[in-house]
Amino acid sequence: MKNLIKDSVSGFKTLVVGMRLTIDQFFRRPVTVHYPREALKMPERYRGHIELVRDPETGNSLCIACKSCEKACPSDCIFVEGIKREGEKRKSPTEFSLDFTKCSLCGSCVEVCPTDALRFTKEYNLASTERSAYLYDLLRRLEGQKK
Amino acid sequence: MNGFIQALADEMSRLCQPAPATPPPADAPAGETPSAAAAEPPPPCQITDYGKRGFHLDVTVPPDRVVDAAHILDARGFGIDCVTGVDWIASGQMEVVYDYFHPTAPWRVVVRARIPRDRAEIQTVSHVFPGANWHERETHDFFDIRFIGHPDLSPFLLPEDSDFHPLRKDFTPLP
Amino acid sequence: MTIIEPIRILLYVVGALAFVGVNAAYLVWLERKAAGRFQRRAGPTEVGPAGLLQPVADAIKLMTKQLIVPPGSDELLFRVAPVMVMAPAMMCFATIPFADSIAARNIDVGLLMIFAFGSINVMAVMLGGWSSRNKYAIISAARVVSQNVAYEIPMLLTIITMLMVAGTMNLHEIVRQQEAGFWAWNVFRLASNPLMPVTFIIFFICMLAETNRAPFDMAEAESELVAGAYTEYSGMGFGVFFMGEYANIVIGCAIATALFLGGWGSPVGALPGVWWFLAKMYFLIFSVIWIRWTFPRTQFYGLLNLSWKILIPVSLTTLVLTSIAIKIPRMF
Amino acid sequence: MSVPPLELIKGPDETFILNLGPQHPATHGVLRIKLTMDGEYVTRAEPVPGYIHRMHEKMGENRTWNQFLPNTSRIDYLSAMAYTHAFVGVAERAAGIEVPPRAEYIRVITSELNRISSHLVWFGAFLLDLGGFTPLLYAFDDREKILDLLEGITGSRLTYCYYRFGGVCNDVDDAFLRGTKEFVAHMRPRMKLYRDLVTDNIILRKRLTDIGHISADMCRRYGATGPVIRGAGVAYDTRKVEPYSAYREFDFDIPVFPEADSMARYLVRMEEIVQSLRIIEQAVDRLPDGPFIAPKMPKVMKVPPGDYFYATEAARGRFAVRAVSDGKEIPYRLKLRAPSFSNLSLFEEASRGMMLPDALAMLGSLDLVIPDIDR
Repeated sequence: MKNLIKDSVSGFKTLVVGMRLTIDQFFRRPVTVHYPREALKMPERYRGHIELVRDPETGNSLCIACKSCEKACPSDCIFVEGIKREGEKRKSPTEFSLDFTKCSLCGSCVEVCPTDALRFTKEYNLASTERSAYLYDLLRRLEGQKK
Repeated sequence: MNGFIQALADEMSRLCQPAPATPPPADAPAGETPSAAAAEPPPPCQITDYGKRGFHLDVTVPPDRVVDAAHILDARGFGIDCVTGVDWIASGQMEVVYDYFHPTAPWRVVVRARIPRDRAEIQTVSHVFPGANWHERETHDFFDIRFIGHPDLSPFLLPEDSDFHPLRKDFTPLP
Repeated sequence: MTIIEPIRILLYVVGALAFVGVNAAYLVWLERKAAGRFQRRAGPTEVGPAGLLQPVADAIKLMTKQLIVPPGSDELLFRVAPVMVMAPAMMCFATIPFADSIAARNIDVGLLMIFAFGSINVMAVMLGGWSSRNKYAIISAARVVSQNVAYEIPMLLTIITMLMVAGTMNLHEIVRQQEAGFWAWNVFRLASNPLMPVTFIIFFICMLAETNRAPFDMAEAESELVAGAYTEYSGMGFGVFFMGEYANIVIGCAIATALFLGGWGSPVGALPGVWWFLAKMYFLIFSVIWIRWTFPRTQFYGLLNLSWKILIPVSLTTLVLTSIAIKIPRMF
Repeated sequence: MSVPPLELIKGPDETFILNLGPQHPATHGVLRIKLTMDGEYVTRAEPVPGYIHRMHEKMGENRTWNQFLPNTSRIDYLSAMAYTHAFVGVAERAAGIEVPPRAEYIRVITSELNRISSHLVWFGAFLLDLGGFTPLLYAFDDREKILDLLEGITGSRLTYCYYRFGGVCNDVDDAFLRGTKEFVAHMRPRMKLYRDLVTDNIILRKRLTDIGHISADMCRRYGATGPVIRGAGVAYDTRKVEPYSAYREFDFDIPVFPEADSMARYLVRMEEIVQSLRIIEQAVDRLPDGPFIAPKMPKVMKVPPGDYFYATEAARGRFAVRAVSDGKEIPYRLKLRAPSFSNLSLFEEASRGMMLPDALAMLGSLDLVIPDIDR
């Protein structure tokens, strides 16, 4: 009997403590960010889909079409084709496409690249109703950035 | 440190001793190049280097002794970690691997048994370790190893109507 | 008089309907906003300023949804059940004294009427759950009945205590006795019962349990029973249940205000009026929301244990104490 | 429309079958439990997993050691670090790769941060099971800080894929170390908040105490590990019994509660957060300099023939990889020993005769991640 009363009273006290804590939080500022109105900055190493890096001197891609990334990719989402143009020491890509629907953003391609010709973008708010929207032609993307 | 595991190794090696007509690997095609791991027959019961392999005792028992091995380990306070299979298609064998752990000591024991691949049957240990029930069901799913005496071998992780066994090396997925 | 009276009643009916509707809608808004703040979120912000039009959007959404009657269910009961939650709740508003002159009917047995109608709610939820032909709903229905039966007892015991203190069932009369100031409120009337605050807390807990609010929301218990008795209800069927639930909360808090917190009387004795009533009532409603967003749900037998082992003995004690406190002075 | 007569829905002897899931709020994903109920009492509970089975083990036999790395984060998405750790660990053990101490320390820090974030998710989700909504958001607020930290160094918020054979893929920066220290300082008072708001709460205690007994022997027979076995009074933690990585060098305790009920498992996890904070603090303070990945790692990993085993302590228990290699670039066989799988397998025995809400509270206290069970 005595225990029951003691338990009830101490139990009731824990409830009061709980309510005090939540009302304390009630009067503080919300911690959430209102996403479409304000957005956080993506960190430096954020892994969006990959893109080609431009050679600062020539303005072309650094890619030498060695296909290391194609081989390293666990999900077969990269397709590279290249030729050796006349007057150039190394091969250059004629096609570099990424099937982003299959990509798991593991970064194997970026790591394996011998010329550091690949990097991650910071794009995260991609949405489309069609798969074809995620078949990226990275060479054309690079061209587009040049302009 | 090694007293306990040595005693266990002695007891386990007694299990391996009789070796009643070791599983007939006769039907393994002679011309096939045996893969490296399957080629060298390991000693049936050996204390292994933990740092190199990740377990302390590696026991290969005849397939009809896995239940005895489970009883010995149960009596010594081991728990079941997992049961799985390995398909040695080159030698026509299926290996059933039982991993045991000890909840109060850092011992880890592996018990293996090899059974013929085309008649993959082995006694269940699920009545000794109920935890083996699900693992054996999963192994049956993936390897088509039949566990004799298992209460329910219906597909577990695979779809309920599946009749394929994806981890067999000769499994070809539908196009 | 004879002409005016029906019009007056009609106005009150419309007023009560509007009050319940607006309250249900905006209590949802308040609940969501408060829940957001309790959880350090912003709550609804997008629809209208500070999300104020959110309830309108919700209502439109609910109304445009198809009403699905599950096959094999008892269709009549299934459709009647939401109405049976809503209608008695509306009836209860007839006698709630918002202010001295604002009440549809000043009934002498007002309190009795409210509890008579209030207990129909249980049956409605039970029928809704039973007629849905859903196992979760049936479990929920069984829970609702045992929970409400268990909590009706301590609640009525506290009501009897209050009746003994007040000596009347007329809610106006009860409020008028407390008009002097907060020291005259029933909750602080320690002279007639030293355990009066406890009585108030018991009443409040029982009110939470009767209205199926957290932490006693066994009937809905979404992590166990999906949506409990309301699992199969879609669109406005669910919406009406929802409105009924909020209406019941409003009634419960209104009664608590009238019985314990001095109704429309001001705490210092000056400037009585409807605003005091509303302020007290909404403070209680806010507390209900506050409790919901603080505590986990109780276990079902824990709930019954609380009722039978703690609340009923304690409310019986207060009843005995009160009767002693009332009887003894009269003996001399 | 034809409706089956009620007798078909009702089982024999007054029991009825309740299909809990595959979509049910309490099963945290697509787990289905076939409950045979007698009123509100569970007479038999048969979990039916496999709804998101992806056959990671087969994938492992089809791709190189390196290519399997991203998969390891996706088995138990809440404690991805420990899973990747076991996989890189088994290859390192087999190939005899010496991991530089800095990399080991970074692995410990990130693994422990990941453990805390996983426990926080469990904490919130468990409270949701019990009908308390607010702690979830507080827990997620704290978890967000961890995710931000880990995103800063790994570039990813959930499926990190941060460890590589021989080390980690990126070095940590000062911002991360500073942020980690700040987080530790921030988290300690938060633990007090959780204790006052949740742990001490009478409603929670009434709901969890003496509910869902899982004895130490049952854990052993079923192979249940992690907080489940520690909540049964056995101090079994892979970090202590089979110390891997750099765990030998830190001073931390294994929280053990002998009551073996849901509350014990709850308390174990809450105390583990505190211990993880201790480990993180020590590791950040003593972080050695040096390379973050072993030098001269081959581009394509090859593992000498044989079979190897490596276990790590994930948030839910011991995760282990058994790898069989035939010396090629592609593993011959990968067995992933998932803790949730074993932890769930005892549910059938442990839940017998419980009331539905209690059974669900126990299910929550097992801390299941369904992809981990289904693999």
